Amino acid sequence: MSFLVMTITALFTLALYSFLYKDNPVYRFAEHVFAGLSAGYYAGLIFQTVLVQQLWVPLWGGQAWLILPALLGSLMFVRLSPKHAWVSRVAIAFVIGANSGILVMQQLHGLVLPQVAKTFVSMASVQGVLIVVGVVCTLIYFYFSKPHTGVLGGVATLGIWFIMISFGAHFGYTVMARVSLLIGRVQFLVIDWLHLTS
Amino acid sequence: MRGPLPLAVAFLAGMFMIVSFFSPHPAVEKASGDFLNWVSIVSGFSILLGVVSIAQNNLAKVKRRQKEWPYAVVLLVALAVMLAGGVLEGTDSGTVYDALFQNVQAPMMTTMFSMLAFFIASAAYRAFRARTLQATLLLGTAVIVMLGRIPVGQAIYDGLPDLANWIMAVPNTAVQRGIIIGAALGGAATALRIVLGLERTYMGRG
Amino acid sequence: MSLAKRLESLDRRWIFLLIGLSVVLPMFLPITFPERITSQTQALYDTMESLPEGSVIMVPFEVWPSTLPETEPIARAAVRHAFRRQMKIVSLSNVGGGGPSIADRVLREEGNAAGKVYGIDYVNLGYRANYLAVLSGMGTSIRSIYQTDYSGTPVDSLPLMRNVDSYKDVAFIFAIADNATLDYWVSIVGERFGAKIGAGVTAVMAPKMFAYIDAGQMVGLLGGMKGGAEYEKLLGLPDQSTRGMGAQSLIHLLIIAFIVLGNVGFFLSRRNARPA
Amino acid sequence: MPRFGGARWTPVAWLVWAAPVWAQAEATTPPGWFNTDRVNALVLLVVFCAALLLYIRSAARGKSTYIRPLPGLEAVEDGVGRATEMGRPVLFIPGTGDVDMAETLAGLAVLGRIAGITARYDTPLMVPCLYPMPLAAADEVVRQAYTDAGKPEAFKSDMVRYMAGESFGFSAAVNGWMMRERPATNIFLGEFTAESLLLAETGNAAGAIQIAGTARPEQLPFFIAACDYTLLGEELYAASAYLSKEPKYLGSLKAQDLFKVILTVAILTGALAVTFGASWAPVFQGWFEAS
Repeated sequence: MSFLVMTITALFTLALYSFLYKDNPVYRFAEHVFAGLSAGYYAGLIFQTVLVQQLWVPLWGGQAWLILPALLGSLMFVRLSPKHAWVSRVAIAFVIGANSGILVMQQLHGLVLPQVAKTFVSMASVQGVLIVVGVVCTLIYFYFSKPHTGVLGGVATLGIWFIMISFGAHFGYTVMARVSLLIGRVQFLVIDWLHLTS
Repeated sequence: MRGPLPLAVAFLAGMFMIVSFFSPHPAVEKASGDFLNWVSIVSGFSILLGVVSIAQNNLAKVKRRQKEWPYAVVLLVALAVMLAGGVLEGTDSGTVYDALFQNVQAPMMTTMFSMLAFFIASAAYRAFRARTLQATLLLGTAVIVMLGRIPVGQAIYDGLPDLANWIMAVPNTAVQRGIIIGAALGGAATALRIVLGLERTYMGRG
Repeated sequence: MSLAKRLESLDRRWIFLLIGLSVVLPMFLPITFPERITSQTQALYDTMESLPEGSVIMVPFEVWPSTLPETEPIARAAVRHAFRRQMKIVSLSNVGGGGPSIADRVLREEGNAAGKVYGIDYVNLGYRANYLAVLSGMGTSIRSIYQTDYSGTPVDSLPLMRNVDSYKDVAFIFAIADNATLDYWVSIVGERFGAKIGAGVTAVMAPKMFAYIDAGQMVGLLGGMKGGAEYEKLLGLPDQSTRGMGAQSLIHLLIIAFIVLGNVGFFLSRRNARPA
Repeated sequence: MPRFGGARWTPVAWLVWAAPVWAQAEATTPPGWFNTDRVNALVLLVVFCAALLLYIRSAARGKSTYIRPLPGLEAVEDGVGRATEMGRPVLFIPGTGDVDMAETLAGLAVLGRIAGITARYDTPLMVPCLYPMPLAAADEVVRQAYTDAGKPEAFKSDMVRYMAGESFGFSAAVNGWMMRERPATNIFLGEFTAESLLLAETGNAAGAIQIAGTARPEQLPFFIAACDYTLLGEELYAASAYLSKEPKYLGSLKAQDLFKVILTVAILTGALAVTFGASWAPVFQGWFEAS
């Protein structure tokens, strides 16, 4: 990558890092360049994939039925005029309705059944007991129809302890993730850009 | 006609997806493949709509000379350049669009997320307090897992990495599974309400 | 000002400076640490080794540009491992914010390095809107969703795609992901269409994946930069991930110290506040 | 209150009546129309759907609407009280997600209740929003709450503010507003990503009582460690169902609770069967095997 291009990248990187010192115009400039590029990226990508590759080329290739989703899709833009906004609801309902139909079975068949089936583990081992007890206590903690008192309260308390251990582990992993990103960017600045070390 | 039409469309589209889930018949499979291509196409337009509303928003800010309107101009110029590149030249490697993405947009997004490491460190010092038993349990496990994930932890106590991995593989697995099952029931209820026409908020007040 | 008060009101920019230094300094003293391989990483490596040479695998790039320092080394290790075993790669991305461009760059760079030819050894199908429609649609036929690849070339003119039109024609799916799209690869592509799935994910995503691994819905997992470093060790190529572990260790110790110190300050100030 | 007669009922009645009959008829016709391996998924779908509809109907009639007290929710009401006594504002952020996110809708439902309390006691209210659609929805919710409380004139348009920018730009702007106005109580309910950390830390520095709630597991640890009360995952939806009193949310919650009990019993039965090597254990597990 040419040094000039790398310098441009490094300058934008430092402009964003300036936010650590104080929110300033240089940071705001870089932030708005980023917001503009990402919006433009979506527009360019959708133009090529949907309008050209999924509509224009196949339509000329004889798939005439594709005129229907093209019309339905352009109905979305009617939303911009408040008076006729309801027309765009048909297009939104078409997408959200189809997505919801997929989601119903994805959650019940793809998640609930396998996760429940794989919890039928032998409780002869400590690990087996902890898995079964942990799953049941977590489920019962999120049970809202009865107050958490008495036996139910005990199970729910055990549940929140399990949950806090899991969230603690999650916290540790998240810290590692964010630190890795910082190391990656500083490696770019120190090694790739300034060649201070290998 | 305005009210029930979208509901009927949502019901038919949703039911067809559920039926095609259960039916391996070739005719149903072919029809569902083409149908899903249509859904993908219409979804693409909704993303375009999002971009148009961002552009409208910022154009209005410039026209009315609202506070910080010069930044809106910067945004609009960047958007226009990226869009023109993508439309005229294409989006794959070797284009202006791809060069701007790889060398400006992507590194900036990585930089923004990398700042979180700074904020986590300052929050760890200024805000993460063992106020309650629960928070203490959380912070204690976090410290064990963090130590177990780095070689130095291994030096402190040889069994630490295995302990950290055991915490992930047993108690964490049980909790994640409990949350997955609970969330999936909630998600299925929401999706069913939409298919059966009991839920309309997703259509917005627009 | 009492110790507690001074601890409480420390300006956070000192903390930022300390973190910045602890990232830069380890770079000047390249200390590498022995990497202990976790079972999830080993399982993924063994699965890739067990596949017959030259089989077709799918490597979806479900990543945003924001997590590249974690996901790119893992993606490169996966692609390199596949090319080393003469495997063919079909790639795509459902992330409209940059996924297809990242896939395109990584595949081209690794492909050129390994002397592989686009269209014969690897293909990038690019992006289509709405991952639910895409993942479900490809189950019946990939061509119902993708009639062209990322640069618009018709799929039928790509030799690699000639006998590939559904998940059944793919031996394994090695997903690279930093967001919840992976849950749909597992629950739709895995459960409904029966594909075998392994994944390289960011550390933030890893904890949830253990539930899938325990349930056999996922055959292996690489968690964050550490997972990448382990996989690189198994492949015998110390690369980006391994170099970062020195700084990783230092910052983790620092953050642990901050948590402890912060709570000491908290308890001191609470004890002072209580009536004598 | 959705009526259960007329147009709305017909698609629902068809489904509940047709599914078992259709499935049984299908099973006997030559295989190919119905994947018999997935009967367990069909049974789960039909029973779950029936439970959902019955509970929504009974919630619409005012029955089965009990939800256990949620500590985070009580803290919200006490927090607004605290702000009123101290004469300082309440800051409410309905998350940084858009209106198509379930968490944002749940956050807005709670906002309606809080705006009702701040209207009654004339407590200043601050509601920053990141996207245009949640901004419009929040504005409408607060305006409605002030009119319902009989104080339409007390509603000031700058209570609900549009704070643009990416996640850091948004948090920088909100943090600035927080340090200037010094709210006594911060409430963060909705979908949050990276900015959860920045807001909670500054809120701490500003000396506010903080209550947060989101469904995303990777943000919850930060809220738990930095805030005084946290609504975990589904508790956010329970809170909005409790406050909004919408039958469709109450009914859904009850159906989900019923299935949590059913699945708990199934898990214990299955695990015990495997533990004691019962002969029917594999058959029982087979019922739940997804294929």
